[in-house]
Amino acid sequence: MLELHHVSREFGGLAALCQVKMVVPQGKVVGLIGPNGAGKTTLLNCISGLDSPTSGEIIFDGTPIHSRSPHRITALGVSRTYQNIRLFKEMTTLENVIVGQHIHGRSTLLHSMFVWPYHWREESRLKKDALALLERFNIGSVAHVHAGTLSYGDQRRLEMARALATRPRLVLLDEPTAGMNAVETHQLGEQILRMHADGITVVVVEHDMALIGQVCDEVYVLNFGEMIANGAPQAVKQDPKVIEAYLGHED
Amino acid sequence: MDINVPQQLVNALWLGGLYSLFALGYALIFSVLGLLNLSHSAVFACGAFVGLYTACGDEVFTTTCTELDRPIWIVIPAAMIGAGIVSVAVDRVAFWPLRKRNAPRMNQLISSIGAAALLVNLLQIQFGAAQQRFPFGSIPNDPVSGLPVVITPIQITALVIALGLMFALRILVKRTRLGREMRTVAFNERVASLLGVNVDRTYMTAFFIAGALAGAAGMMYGLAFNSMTPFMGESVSLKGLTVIVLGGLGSIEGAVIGGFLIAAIEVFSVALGRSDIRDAFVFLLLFVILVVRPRGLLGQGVEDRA
Amino acid sequence: MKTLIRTIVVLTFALVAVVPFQVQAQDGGGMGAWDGCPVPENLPEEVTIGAVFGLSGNIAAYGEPQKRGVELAVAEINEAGYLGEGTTLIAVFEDGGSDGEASIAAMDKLIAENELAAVIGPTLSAQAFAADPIAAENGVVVLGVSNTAAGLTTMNEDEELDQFIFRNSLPEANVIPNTITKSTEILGLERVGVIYGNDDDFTLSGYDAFADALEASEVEVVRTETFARGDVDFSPQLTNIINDDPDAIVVSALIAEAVPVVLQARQLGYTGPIIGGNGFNSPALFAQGGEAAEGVIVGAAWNIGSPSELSVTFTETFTEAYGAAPDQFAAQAYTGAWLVATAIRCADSADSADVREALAAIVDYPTPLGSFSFDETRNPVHEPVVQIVQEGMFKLLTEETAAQAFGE
Amino acid sequence: MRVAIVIDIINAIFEFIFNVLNGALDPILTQLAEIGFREPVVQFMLINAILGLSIYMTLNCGLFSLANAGFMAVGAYVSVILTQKYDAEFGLSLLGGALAAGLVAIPIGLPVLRLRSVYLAIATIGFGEIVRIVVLNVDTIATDLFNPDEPIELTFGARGISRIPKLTETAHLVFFLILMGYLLYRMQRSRFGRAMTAIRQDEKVATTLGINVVYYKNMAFILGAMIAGVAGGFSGHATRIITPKDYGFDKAVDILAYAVLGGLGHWSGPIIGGMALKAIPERLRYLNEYTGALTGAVLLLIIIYLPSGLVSLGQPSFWRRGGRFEGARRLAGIGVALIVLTNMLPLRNLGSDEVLLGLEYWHLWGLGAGVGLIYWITSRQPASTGGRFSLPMSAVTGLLALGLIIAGLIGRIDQPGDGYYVLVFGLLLATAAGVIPYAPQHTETPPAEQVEGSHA
Repeated sequence: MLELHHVSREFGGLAALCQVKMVVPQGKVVGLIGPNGAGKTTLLNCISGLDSPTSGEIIFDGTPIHSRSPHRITALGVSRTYQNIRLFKEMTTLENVIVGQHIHGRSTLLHSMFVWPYHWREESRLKKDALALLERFNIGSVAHVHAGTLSYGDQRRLEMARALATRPRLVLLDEPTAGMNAVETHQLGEQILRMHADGITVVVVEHDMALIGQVCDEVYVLNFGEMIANGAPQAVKQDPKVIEAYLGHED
Repeated sequence: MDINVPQQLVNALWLGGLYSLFALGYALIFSVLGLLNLSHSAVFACGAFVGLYTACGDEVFTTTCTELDRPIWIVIPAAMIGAGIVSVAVDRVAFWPLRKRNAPRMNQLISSIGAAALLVNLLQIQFGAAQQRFPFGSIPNDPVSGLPVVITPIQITALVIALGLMFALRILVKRTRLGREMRTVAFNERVASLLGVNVDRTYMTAFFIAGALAGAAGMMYGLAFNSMTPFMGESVSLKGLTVIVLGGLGSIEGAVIGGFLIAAIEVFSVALGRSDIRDAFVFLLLFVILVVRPRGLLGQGVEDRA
Repeated sequence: MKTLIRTIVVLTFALVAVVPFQVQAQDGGGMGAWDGCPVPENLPEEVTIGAVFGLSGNIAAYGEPQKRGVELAVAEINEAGYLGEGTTLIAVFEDGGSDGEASIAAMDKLIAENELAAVIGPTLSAQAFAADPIAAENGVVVLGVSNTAAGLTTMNEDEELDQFIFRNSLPEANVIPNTITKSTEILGLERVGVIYGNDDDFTLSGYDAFADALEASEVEVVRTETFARGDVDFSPQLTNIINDDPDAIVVSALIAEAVPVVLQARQLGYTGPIIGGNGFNSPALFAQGGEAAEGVIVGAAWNIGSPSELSVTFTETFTEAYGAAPDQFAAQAYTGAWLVATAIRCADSADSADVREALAAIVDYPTPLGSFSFDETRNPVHEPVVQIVQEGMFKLLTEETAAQAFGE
Repeated sequence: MRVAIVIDIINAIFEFIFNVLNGALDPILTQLAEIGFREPVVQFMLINAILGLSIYMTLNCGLFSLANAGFMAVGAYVSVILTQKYDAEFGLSLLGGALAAGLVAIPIGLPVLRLRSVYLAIATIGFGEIVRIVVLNVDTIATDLFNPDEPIELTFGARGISRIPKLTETAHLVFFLILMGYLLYRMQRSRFGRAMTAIRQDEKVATTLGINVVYYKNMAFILGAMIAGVAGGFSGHATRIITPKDYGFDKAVDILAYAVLGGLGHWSGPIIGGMALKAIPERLRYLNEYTGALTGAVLLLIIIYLPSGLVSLGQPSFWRRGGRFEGARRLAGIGVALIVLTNMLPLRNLGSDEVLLGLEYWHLWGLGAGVGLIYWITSRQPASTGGRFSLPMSAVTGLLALGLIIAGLIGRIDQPGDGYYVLVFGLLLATAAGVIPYAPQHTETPPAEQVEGSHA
């Protein structure tokens, strides 16, 4: 589904990513771990199009996407969340999700101006879908609250709901459990498994090994921009290179 | 139609000095606050009029001032200090309340316009809208003899002062503790205050220096062109903007180089016979620079600064 | 049919206007003692005239002297009882700002809130184009005292509306040909350089007039340069012009730019004549220009050094009242107020329609500007002057003064 | 033939609409005229409102563009030339102006909209100046280039185009404004508008949600340009003369001020801001040369005390946030500073018989007794102070102003922060107006007494 070939990203001579190779098979949940500053977020940025690799190829479903603009990548079926939550704080929870459905709407300015029946139908359809998504993440009760006022956990969940609103085939989750307690983390793990069950491929960047163990089929380990190991979660944990990379590290 | 190249070079050089002098303060405020301070041109006019009042006293209100009450070497520093104080007051009134609550830059731009309108109109109420000048002979104005080109002492003075202040400012920013503090504040206000920098005082100092530079520029304009009105800053304001964009927003050397470059473009578009679209060249350059290289000639990558 | 009616109306207007008021000043009558019309008897206690001048912003440099000119005239008129015993003339001022919108608002407000005999102003020609139709549509006479743009008094589609629009400011097109012929004659000009402000309607029409007059006088223009309003440095343009070694530099500028142009031309070593238009006609020229202004030739509608009794009295009283010498803006506004008052006196009515007719009938009226009449398109007719700056004063340009200035 | 019928029908419809509107507007205009806003002023206020909407279009998409004055110029010149030279119908000429402005916006927008914040602002300032210079010189340059027998006269340079027929009517403006208000109202609730809001709030997230940022930014820019073009057409046909200097840098910044002053929280903000910025100087007109200074001060005060613009006055959160008295105290700050200003500036020179805020000066002190009441009302039920009094409008404003002084003073005691602004304001003005000595040449006494007087 997603293949990265020799992807490098340099910032003014400093290599954030170096010849990264990665294969994410269709329908799997793949973990991406590594110490802070290993280049995990840069990698996600390159896949989602916010950043482009200095060299190498990123192929999604047979289509090279490393030089595409982000909105076109999203249209192909890639969606993501952010490590530091980036919601539209001045919009309501519901509106955040509806914005996420942008590519599935067709109504234009003229439609809405002349109150085309088509526009109403589309609006109510989008709203229904969005509410369903909110229910799925248990935040339906705060649908009409400004996103900026939501609790931290709800904001995290809303971000995932919004990512799913684009109806992606591949979801990139950037530390979805940061700042969550064990119970919340576990619930989130179940949400990820539900996505998996729906046939969505997931790449999840995490520090929480419990979650990785809970959801991932395969784990990649990134250290100083280089992919140092990959394999099943249990196997990777034993890998001496990984232990070395994490030496002295809490996780 | 041949061109008097040496004379036009002199024209360009000293006009460049004036533009740079005006743009220095503009650039300083931008580098520290990331703020376009459109009241800079009003402070500039204030400087000129503080100078005039120091030089002539109450006489300026009634008639044309005919002789200096105080020597010129007192008048210039007085204008600089006066403009500096005005500049700090503008900061306190127009920017500080907004900065305190992290208002959008756009609001600060508008409040700087409000401050400019207030200042310029106050000047008009006190001094009238008609043009004023420094007394004849405030500074020797006869061309330096024995040269193939016409160049007057005031032109040389303006150039020397512009370059001198530029070097002084450069040393201040790069070498001194104050300069370090300014750069830290410019980088990140919160980090600076965590590092023990008195952020507010740094802003005040920056505004004072910028104001003093504007005051010096105002004095040089007043002395050189003998035509001061409360509105004298208006036409320079946009030129100054072009200058700092060309040089690189917030870069001090950039402001100077930009100043000379803009002056050269203006003078030579006139010299080549297109004085009617002289300003079009300037703004076209501004436009192209922004599209091609938004950080200007010497600017660092401060793309996301506002 | 419509045209026919209109023609008849216009003709009637013209007839009515000319016949009963064809009066001229008597010999020896100064301003305030004009006995061409009897002392009016039917005027109310208060007669109001409006004035729209730019009093805020940088336009105040022109609007302020205009206001003073009108104030002075009104004070004199009341003191002399010019409108008859028990009748006071009141001038209501309204700030016309510096753009069309503000002048429209000012004119509209003035007319709505006052019963006006006439309006004086607005300051700029562009403002007049915007605001004068409002006065005309309301049947109020408007007298421009500083509008010099071409076609101002014939701006409306409807000629009847035009009948209400007057001006006493001699357009550049009347002043400049005279200036050029006279200075060519006296100084023997053959090649000149021209510099003008190309972003201002006043300086641009000045330039047009200069260009035409120079062509008519067969003077070669070796170089034409432009500047923008608010510019302070003119050395590049002047360097170009001086480099071509012209016999004279012709400048179309307002006083704010005129002074630096003159100063910088002299600084660059140019000693020949500099010729300017109405915009130069301000005491600021030699007050600010000092020695550099010597030898500057100014074609204008009014000469501050004019020996005429009215002009001398005006200059003296103005200087005494305001502590500064009047400029042309003040003189024309002062004259405007007197013209309006005269029309009110002659019409013996404060009704604007009557005032209009009386104003149109003014012929050979003695004013500080000279002997003054309106022509059939309500434009001023009087002799323009050509002056030269000498020893810090305006003097009339003659063979002698020219010889003194340029040592020929 | 068919086309003619369609045009007739359209004309009839419009005629009907404007008749209805005129009927509704008449009493309103009469009322407005009574409080000093006569029809021409109302028209310019409405044109400002349209301009406010045009900049709202771009700001709502996060674009800090100052190009609208330039587009206004394009619209004004094109539509005026259409009506004057080609006898086009007014509506068509407006459409032409809008299209021309939109067409110009396309090649400008594509390179420039990549820029952010201040860089975009400066680039668009450059664009505006280029437009102005082109309009100034297009005649001479075209004549030079094509060298025709007669000089080409299109824009008439600095002379401007004069003798424009006055076609703009208040009903037209109201109609267009309602139309645009409706458009924006619909837009905010549509896919299109949501995409723009998303871009303003977080461009990067918006793009990873599949929103084509470049497309929407350009659309916003073009739509803003077209609205500005229409405003230009309206203003040209209202002032009867257009000159290039009407559309310079000052105008560009003015338009931005409409949006900031009114507030961007709601589409009505720029409308209110635009109208206020015309109304405030008009209300202060009697101050003549002091109008400019006071308008500048009002602008500053609003920015400082009402950071989210005038619309925030209508939002409950403004009154609640920061305690019960916060909103009242902010207004109080404005009041105090205004009083300080008006006292220091004009009244000193104008004499005591002049009016202040529509109230005779001595009334102010006489009405001091009502102060406590007013403060009480403003602090508790701020929304209801409007039309309850049977006092004349001017008395209410005066009372409010006076109440606000006291409120401001109390506010200063409550919280030093607020009073500080006022103090600094006072100090600045004291330096400006007090230290620099009073200028005798500005005395406003009529010169009659002075002619023989001792004035030297």
